[in-house]
Amino acid sequence: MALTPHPDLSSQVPPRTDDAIDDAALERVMREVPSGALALSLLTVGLLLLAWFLMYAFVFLPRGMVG
Amino acid sequence: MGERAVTHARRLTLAHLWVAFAAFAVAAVLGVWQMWARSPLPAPYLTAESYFTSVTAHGVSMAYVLTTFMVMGFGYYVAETALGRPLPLPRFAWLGFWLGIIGSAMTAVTIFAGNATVLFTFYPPLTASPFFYIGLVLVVVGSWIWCGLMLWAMLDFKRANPGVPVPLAMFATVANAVLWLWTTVGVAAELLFQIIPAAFGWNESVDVGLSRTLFSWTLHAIVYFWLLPAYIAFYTMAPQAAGGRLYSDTMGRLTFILFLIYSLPVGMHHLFMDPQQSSAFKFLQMSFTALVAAPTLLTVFTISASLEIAGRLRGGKGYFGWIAALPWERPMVLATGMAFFMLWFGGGGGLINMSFGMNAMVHNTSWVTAHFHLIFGGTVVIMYFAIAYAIWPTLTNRLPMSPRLQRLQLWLWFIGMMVMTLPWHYLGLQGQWRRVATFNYSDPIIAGWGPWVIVSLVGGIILLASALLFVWNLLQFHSARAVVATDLRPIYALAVHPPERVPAALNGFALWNVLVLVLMVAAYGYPIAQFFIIDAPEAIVHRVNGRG
Amino acid sequence: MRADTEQEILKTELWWTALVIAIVTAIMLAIIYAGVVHHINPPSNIETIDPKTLHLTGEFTESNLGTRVEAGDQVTSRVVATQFAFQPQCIVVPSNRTVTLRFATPDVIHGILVTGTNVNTMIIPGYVSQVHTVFTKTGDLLMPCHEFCGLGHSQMWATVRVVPEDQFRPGPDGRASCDAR
Amino acid sequence: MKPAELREIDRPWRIWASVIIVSILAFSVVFGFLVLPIVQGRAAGLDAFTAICRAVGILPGSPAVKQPTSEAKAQPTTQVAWSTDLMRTFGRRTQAGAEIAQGCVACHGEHGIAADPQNPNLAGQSAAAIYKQLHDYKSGSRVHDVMTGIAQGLEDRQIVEVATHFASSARRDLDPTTAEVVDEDVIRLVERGDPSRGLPACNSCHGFNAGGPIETPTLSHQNREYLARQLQAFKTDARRNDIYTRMRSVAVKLTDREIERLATFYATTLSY
Repeated sequence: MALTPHPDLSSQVPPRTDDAIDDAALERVMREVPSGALALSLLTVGLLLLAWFLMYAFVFLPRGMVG
Repeated sequence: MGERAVTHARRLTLAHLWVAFAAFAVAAVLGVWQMWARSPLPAPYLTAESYFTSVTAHGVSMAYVLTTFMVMGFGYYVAETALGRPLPLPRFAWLGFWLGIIGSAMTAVTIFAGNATVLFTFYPPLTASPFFYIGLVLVVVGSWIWCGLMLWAMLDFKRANPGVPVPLAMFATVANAVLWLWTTVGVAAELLFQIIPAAFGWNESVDVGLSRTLFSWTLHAIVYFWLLPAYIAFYTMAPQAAGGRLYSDTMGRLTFILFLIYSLPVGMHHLFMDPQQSSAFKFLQMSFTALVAAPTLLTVFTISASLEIAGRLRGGKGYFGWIAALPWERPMVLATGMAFFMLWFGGGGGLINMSFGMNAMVHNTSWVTAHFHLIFGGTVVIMYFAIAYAIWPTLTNRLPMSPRLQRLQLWLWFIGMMVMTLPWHYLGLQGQWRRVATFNYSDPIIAGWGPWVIVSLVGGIILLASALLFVWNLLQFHSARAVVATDLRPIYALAVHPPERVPAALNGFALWNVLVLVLMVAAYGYPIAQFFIIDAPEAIVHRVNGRG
Repeated sequence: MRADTEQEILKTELWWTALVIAIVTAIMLAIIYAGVVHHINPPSNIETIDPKTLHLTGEFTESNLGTRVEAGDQVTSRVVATQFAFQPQCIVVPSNRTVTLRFATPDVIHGILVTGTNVNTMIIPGYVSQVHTVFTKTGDLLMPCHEFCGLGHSQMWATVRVVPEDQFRPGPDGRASCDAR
Repeated sequence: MKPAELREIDRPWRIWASVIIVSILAFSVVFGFLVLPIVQGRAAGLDAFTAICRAVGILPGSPAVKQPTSEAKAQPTTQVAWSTDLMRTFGRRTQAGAEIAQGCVACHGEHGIAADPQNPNLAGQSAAAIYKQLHDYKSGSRVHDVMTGIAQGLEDRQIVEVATHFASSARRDLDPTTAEVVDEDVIRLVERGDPSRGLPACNSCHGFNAGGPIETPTLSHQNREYLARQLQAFKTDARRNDIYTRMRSVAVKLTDREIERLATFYATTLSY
């Protein structure tokens, strides 16, 4: 069936060749992966832990003992 | 793939998902009105009864109808597309669907007749009309049929393909089915042995400590039942949508196994502030709760790495350059990014909730409401949207002309959720409590909360706009011009190293069921048995469906 | 494709897992620290009491409610949470002194928090809920019912009046009430 | 792959998974069941055994603090306690109930509808509410020149029977000319309460779908004068047989004008 492609349409349904990954390219990027993911995860999880400890030390403990 | 008609499983999926999203749209309207009622602005139709009727309907629609039908519908889709085989026993699937419909309708009628103002988490010794609970039981029974069909489909595949790993999407779906079977035991026992007999008037009293403990069994794991479709999308759909590969198939399997194990023996963290459970068992379950963070943190890394592959393939450089290179214009990628962003806040709040004595700081405050709206309403539901956008073309063989409105809808949802829940976190820390129809804004402390409540109401209005736009977007698929089915790309991601063989432990659930049993006996054995040992006093039933 | 990197990937994942475990452990240690050093536990008190006869016998009859200084200078406040009010609706307690709050209900599930503090407990029919705490800030604190208890839940709250220790003057029977001040 | 090979690659998974899970369980038990209670108990002056028993819930109290003692003395405001047996006995209308009700005709009317508006209508009233009040007259928790004597002549079983009898009688018809008078302020109080005064909606206990206290009476179709007088009695502490001041705490916040309007509302409005 005829289709008038919208410029944005490729984002929805890319032709199958577009995203086909050739092994050489994959092997090339796999030399760097996952340095970026590690950096991102460390940063976010580190901030998470920091936020937890800030709440613990500056909100929770000052509100006093219960038990 | 070739030209293909809409198969049986796809009709099933469409039916389930439309029910899910219809309930969602209704609940979104009610949610906004509830926030209006709680704000200093005068809201129409507000009475004590109308408010709690609305809260009950909102909770039931969002937490039981939207989720159960979404999980079931998506499960049927995965069973067919990931296994590449027709769904076995589709008649039983339709039976489950109609049971769910009848149950939902029965529940809805009792709620809107004003006979079920007990919210979706029940609160015995308050009891609603028995048909409220029976309706919910029917929904659960329908979902049990789904669980059976998912297990059946997987075993069928294994028999036909000995030694071949079950595809990750299906493995995860079955993990959810197994999880759900375990999960529903607690609430089923509470409803069948305690609440429904009381609602019918066969019992005049109820052991509240026991019923709360049984409900806690269900109360946390059910959240993971709702959550897993989002994680299935993270692992099996987002890397493909971004144009990359899944970093590790093994970690995907492990993640879903960890969810199965650690979402069950942890429910008592909802009872931290309850007198009827001891601090030692609360500590025990807290330790397991802390470990529920593990599969999420593993996912954060594995999915980041998978997206990094895509970003680098598209020319991204450096530690963070790959992020900018990702195809953010694709709804699945955009939703995944937003989902993780909301997960950071929601998960951070969750880490505080589960921290034993620290729970006292926030228990039953708006903080908790904010936490689960961010995780469920944010992370999970935005992935439900993305899943719908990803599979609707294959369900209808049609495409809308532009995904622009889809992106707008996702952005509205994300912004609305942040605007709504960040003030709730703050207000919760100030002590704003939950499940309240109206606040006393003449109290100077509470008056200071007013502006923040109005800000969150604005967030709610944005969310409603997004919810309606979502339904509009889905309708667009049905009226759009048809496209050739061969243009539809496969939606499931390949792993960098697709598994050729996996140990039985990563290809089935026998071992993990044994371990879950061990943990459940350790975590819930004595805490349930104690009610029979100490002969706990019961409370007289208070019926909300007419005095009698 | 390279054949040997599946192992590499799993090794990286294993390192990340170790880090995750370390993070979880750090949080657990902080919680254990709060328990060992500050004696912070969730309020757990498996002390049963029959909600059906709560008002007839024992310490939660109407005339016994409120704050009282008992043996060993122990300050104890007894409050009943009922549909849809606390009895009494105001309790007075001294600051910087260990206070024991005891709650019970004759009807349905309730709960309380005291704003700005860690005082928080559910009130479950069948059990005495108990919170030991030390209030450090003086003034009137809001103590709402924070658990859905029926249609009147929204209008159910009480006040905790924290007074400096030298202004805390119980009567000859050891009782102290908000009205007396 | 052969089954033997499969078992071989599966074995380490089984072993390690079990080891890890059992270790976590052991860690939790050691800290939650032993270390925390013993250390906390020592600081509170509790021996290790007591502290552990408290931590696992065999003994009441926190492992971190001494349990307070009670010097309380009981002074109940009512002798009525709801039990499952009592709740089951309501609802079975008996001939005996009808016979006892004959003694009520003079003040409460032949069918439980009082001719004198100072007296309450009993027809259609909740059985639990009638039972509670009769029992309170009998025990002296509520005092009335006539009712105290009558109630003292009734056995507990008879009180149940007469309460059930009136509960199943048809309610008073309303005067259709007054039924449509709308009083917005009162409807607000009835349906929403007043947050600024901590007043719950009347409906949250007295509404049809309320789920409030068991002994809550139905107010609609009641006599105006009787309602107003009782609200005043609660307000001024003249009547105090409500359990835990449930009604006194509300009435004390109402103005005299509101009491009058509420009484009129319930006496004249349909469907509440």
